[in-house]
Amino acid sequence: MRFSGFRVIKEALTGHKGWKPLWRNPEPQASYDIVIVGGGGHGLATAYYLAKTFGKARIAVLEKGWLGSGNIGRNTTIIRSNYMLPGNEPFYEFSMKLWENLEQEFNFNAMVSQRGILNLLHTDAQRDAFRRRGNAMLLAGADAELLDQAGVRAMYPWLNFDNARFPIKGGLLQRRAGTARHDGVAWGYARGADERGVDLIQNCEVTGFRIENGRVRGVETSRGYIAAGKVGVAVAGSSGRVMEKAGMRLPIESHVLQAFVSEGLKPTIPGVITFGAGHFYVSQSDKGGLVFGGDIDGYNSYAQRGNIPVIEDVAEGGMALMPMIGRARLLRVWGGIMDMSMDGSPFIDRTPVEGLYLNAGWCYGGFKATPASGYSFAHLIATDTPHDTARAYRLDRFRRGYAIDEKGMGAQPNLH
Amino acid sequence: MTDLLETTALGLDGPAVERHGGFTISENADLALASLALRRDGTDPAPFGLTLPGPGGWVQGGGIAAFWTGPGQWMVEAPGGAARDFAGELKSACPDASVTEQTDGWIAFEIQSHAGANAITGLVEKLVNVDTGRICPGFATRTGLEHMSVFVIRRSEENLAVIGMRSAAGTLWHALTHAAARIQEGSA
Amino acid sequence: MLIPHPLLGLRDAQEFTYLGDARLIDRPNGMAENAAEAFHDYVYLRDNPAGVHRELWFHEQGDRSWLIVTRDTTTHEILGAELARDVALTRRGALSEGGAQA
Amino acid sequence: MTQLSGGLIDRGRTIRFRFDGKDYQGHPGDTLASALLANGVTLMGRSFKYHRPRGVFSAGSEEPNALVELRTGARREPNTRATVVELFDGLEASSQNRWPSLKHDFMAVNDLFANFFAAGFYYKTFMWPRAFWEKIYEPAIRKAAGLGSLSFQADPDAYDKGFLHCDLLVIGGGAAGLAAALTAGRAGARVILADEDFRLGGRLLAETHLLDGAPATRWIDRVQAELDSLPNVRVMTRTTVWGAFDHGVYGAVERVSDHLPDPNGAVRQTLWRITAQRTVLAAGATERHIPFANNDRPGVMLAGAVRAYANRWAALPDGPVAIFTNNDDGHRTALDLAEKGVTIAGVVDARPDARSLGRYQLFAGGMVTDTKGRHGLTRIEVAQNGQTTWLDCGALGVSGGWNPNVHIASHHRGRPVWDDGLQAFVPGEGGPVGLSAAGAAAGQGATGAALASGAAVAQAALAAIGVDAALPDLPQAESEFTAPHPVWHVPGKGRAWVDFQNDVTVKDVKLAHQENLRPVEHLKRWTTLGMATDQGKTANVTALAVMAELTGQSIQNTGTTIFRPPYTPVSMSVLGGGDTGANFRPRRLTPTHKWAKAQGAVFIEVGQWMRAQYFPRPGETTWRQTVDREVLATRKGVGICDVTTLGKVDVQGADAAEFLDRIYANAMKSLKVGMVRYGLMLREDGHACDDGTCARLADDHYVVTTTTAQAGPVYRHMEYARQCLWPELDVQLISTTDAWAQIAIAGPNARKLLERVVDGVDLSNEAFPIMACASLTVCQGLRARLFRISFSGELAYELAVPARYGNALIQRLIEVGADLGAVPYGTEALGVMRIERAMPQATS
Repeated sequence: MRFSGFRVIKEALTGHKGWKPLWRNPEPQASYDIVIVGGGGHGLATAYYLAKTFGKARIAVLEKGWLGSGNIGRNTTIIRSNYMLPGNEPFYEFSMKLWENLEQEFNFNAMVSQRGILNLLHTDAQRDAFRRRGNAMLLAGADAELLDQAGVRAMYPWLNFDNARFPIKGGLLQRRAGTARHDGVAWGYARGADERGVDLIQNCEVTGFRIENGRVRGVETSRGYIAAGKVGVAVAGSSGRVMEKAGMRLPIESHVLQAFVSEGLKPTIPGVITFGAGHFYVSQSDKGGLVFGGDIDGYNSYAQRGNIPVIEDVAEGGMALMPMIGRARLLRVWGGIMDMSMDGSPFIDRTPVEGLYLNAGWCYGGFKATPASGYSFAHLIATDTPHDTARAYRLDRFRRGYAIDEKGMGAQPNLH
Repeated sequence: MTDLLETTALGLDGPAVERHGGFTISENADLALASLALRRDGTDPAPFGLTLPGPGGWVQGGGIAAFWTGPGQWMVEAPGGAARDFAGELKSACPDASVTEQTDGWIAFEIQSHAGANAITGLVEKLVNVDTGRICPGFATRTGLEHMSVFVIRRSEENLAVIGMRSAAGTLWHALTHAAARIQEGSA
Repeated sequence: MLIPHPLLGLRDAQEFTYLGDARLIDRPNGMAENAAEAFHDYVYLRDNPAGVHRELWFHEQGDRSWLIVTRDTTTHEILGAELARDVALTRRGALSEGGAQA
Repeated sequence: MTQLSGGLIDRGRTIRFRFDGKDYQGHPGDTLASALLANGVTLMGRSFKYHRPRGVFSAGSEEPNALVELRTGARREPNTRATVVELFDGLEASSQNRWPSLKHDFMAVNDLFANFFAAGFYYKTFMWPRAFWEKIYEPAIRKAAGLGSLSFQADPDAYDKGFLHCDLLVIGGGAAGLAAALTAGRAGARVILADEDFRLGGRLLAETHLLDGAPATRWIDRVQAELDSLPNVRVMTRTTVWGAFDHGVYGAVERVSDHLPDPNGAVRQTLWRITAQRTVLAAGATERHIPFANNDRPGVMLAGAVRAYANRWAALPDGPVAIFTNNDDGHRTALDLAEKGVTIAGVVDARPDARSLGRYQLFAGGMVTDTKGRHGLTRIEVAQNGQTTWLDCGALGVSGGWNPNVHIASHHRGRPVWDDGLQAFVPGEGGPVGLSAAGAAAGQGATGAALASGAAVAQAALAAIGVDAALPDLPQAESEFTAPHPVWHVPGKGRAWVDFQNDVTVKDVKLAHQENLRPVEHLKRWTTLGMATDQGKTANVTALAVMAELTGQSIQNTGTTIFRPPYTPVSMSVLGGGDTGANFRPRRLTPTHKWAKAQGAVFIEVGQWMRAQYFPRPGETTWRQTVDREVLATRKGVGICDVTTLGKVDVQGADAAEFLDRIYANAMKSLKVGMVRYGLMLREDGHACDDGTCARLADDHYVVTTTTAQAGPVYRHMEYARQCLWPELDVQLISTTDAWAQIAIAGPNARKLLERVVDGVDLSNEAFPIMACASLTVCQGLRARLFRISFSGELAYELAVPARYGNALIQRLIEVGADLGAVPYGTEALGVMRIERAMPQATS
């Protein structure tokens, strides 16, 4: 069913009787050509592009809970391509370009909104670093502008400029960055995949892999064995758990990241602002809630909840940056599990097991990568060659000395 | 005796003393500090006859005091000894131990309550996450306070010392005076 | 979170800095034949279990002790904490008795 | 308006307040909502999506409708529940999400097009042309959405935070909570009793039950007096425990002066982090409603709220009151109201076998099927045995049963379990360790049961931590709880609201089912159910029961969405604590800061430190001019720079040399006493992570320096190496960064200058060569350390003295070096000189 304003009007006038399920609830078949483990954003996008772009059929997505129940349903909705390193920036810019046409392509309004992201800077050293990063972005075909203090003031006059511990001296602005409605992205991909015959199977947990002679044959699930020609794993925070079943140790730690939303407010913050010195970033959703976050809690966790020091730390950062939000109230805090890699960058790669592919290590930045991640993973699974922009995301890069370390923190996952 | 003049940790010519709420907070600029750490085969030292305390403890006697700072490690205080080479004296007294001058590494703020012991408890609750039930006279610990690392010592029912990094003295002074003033305002 | 410090009792986890997998105390011998391989695994592959995890915490805003804390990563329940130095010494002792340490 | 006798308000005093520009009067004990009701105001707000007129729905923090902007100017506080605002003199509030006025709201036009705005409609349209989303559609949606607005001014009030520790935390001061606190308090345990209301008693305050034959307030007052007298008990009213965290840590907010016209500089709210060995959750229960067509008119309220307004605040909407219920509790409202002389229009009881408990008209097996009244309820339609009747009434109390407040018990992703007997979710497994629920929160809603459960649960909790507690003597209470007969909504054509604030109707739930968004999380996200400021406290269970009906699944299997903190919204100001300005984070000053400031230095942030970046002189218009001068002066004469911020670690012990040999990439064992060596540290992955110098003061004593930024991490790593990697080595570490003021003296005249301050030490090249170090005295006896090291390639030294003398020393050096061309230089000139000499730059 094609969605349109006309269709909305027609259904409104006829009692909404014509709306069809967004996707089917198929029973799992005995075998598929390709099984994607994980019905989150990346898994659904992978299935979508496999079917749409790479012409693959007989695909299933296996989701242990409900579609979109992972980090795609629990993030701060930011999309951007403001990275510095050559291993990263072309990939994220590719993602940005996919975002820009996403909704028209899959006929679902995911509310992609290019309202701009502003990274604030406070010192000369930071200005130098941002200038360098901006140049790297421009070289990769992205957009970047370095603002001085007056430029920041013109955009956000109510930031704390005058009595600040970290006075704002400027910022790096990417106008094409912004936000998207996270659930909408999952649903759009799910619907698009379902329309192209992909079986989206919910409440189906993968409990093991059947591997024979170094080649994957299928997956054991809570709903029985499913044979598969190829298996792609895209389970974000569960990567460690799932890949352990395939006998793999990953250069990944699982950490909890908390995110926050305020009560709904009339328009307050037009774009996305990040305040690195205060461990705080914020945007406002279309419903009016201020959506914000900060650092990860910093200890390994699969518990999907965090603790109070980070809540205070983030709120302190917010109040220091924009004291006018003081009378707004925090409505909800949630915690998701991040697969923090050893260099802060992801993996889209084959594994030592033939036919088994891995998409993981997105740290807390996986949402913005969703389209490119899905596309690149589909490319890899379909053609057995990496997509051009994702060539660097190899599992063996540490062994080869090719870490992609944007923050320069080394092998300490909780610092990325 | 040097002819250079001292500057206090707060950047003043003399120690700050202010009353906030029911408390007097004063900068203890004369306090000499030296750390003392056991060596592998060293004997348990008793500097100047003082038996050193265990974890969480602070003791005084013979004109000095000491508190536990870590396994096999203490900070020894000599009130009024800042101008002397107290670390040198301590090393002579405990030749088997590692001694390091710490006098100017820290700044001690002494807080005296004029409203009894409960006021100290009320202040501690606003400053550090340590069970006030444990902060009895003779208690000392290192903990976090407003993103700083400090030692908190209950010197007596009505006296508390907060010892922080000298370089952050201004921030610590602000935090202490602010909290103290609010205790009064809140109970007024 | 509260960390049960073996010497100081329950302490606010905020006083600590987290390092991770306690296997990091078993640093490979840099002079060994397979040192490169061993260091790759040591540096980049950590235990990441969903369940009981032994991990290193540094009491940075406290007594400067490194602790090995045993914690369930699915519930955050803490099952115990030891001074890392004690653990390391015990392992050293065990190793040298076995004569394995070069 | 209907004003009643009695109530817990002090009629002896009058409080003036203002709502939407109009003046009203109320009394101490009133909330804004009760005072508005007493003044005949029933229209209090507008809904989120359709801008439907709405009145107060509840009498507590679960309120979805009566949201106002409280106060004015910089203190304006949007989305404030009128039901929990304690009335104060001069209070000003305005309605929100309406234009131009609450009565005449232009955006109410949305309601006419409600059919177009069904669940999820915006995912299906607004996609063409692409550029219109950001330019046209989204701004319009954003403007219409949201509720209240911020003032865009900084919050002027003061906030505080603190830490409390106790044996037993009791959350909620109603019957169960008071009994629990009394049990624990008498046993000598350290108890904190926290309640969100300004008066203890919880639901007892809203009821007419007798305890031991007397009004409940008499027992409450007696218990409160006893608790107040116990030094081991801390009673905290106006305090909401909003979240459970690991290991018995709870977040709570105390509204210290929110009930005052002006805090007058005192703290407005305090954030408490409470560490409790054990916790009793006695948070009560929240009534649920039964959706029927047009059930959202002002005047349609929860039956328990109607009773609360009548009993506690002596106020009701105008006109007769009707009740729609599926349980006995609805009848209690009718009984209490009738007792107060209120006309009961009728009690509609969905149970076919319902029996009347008093003298009012009963519609057994009846349903309310429609309502009338644009800005306030005037009539309801009742269907019974296939016939419909219209009843005139000004208020309708709806009771669909009570949901235990399981939120905090579910904050650790513990899933509540469905109890078929109670027809409610009760706390399940996996909740916070050490927390147990009591009273209505555990499904023990009858007063007698709540009292007994509070005491018993507290007793058990204390036993687990080794405290013996006796059960206290508890008052006799009437028993009044009956489980509801499950009726989740009234079938019909009209729109029946489930979630009032976000305008989610039964039809929206059905549409979500039709479009296969059936898992409860999909239902929530597709329809926005439970995502409003009340987090669906009165809506969620009802909606999921409707979904269960549609899917044929059980309610247990349908499940709830995840409960997450905070229980009720918490102000950003109080979470952000006190210092948000210049003291937001610690600032570290160098020992020469005072002097540098007096010289007009420009400072730069390096980590937490403020360092002098350069020292402009009159006539210099750019930083470049200044830095060039500083560099040239240093190269020509002598430059002086404070380098205190470099980290310093004192390393001692028999194995200090061996230890440092292992810590650095280069050898340190071979370093001779009295000499310094440059050292490089590597991370385990081989990257350089820090550099500095290592000075050997004695065989068993070194001082090493680190970069400014890495001082903390390097020290941490050294302790790690000492304790974890090589525990067998005899080595002791301590940071001395702050202890010594360290001044770099660089340039051809450096030695000459030093000779003027050092006490009788031969500094000749032979006696004190490059990389030499020594302990000595300066300025007549001041102990000092001298290092002949250079980071700018010049003849250079670093001189360290106890930090308190740093300011005087730098002043002295400049003074006595005047004829040698002594100038201060900052970090910028330092950087220039390092680069010019190709010296390694500190890693960042």
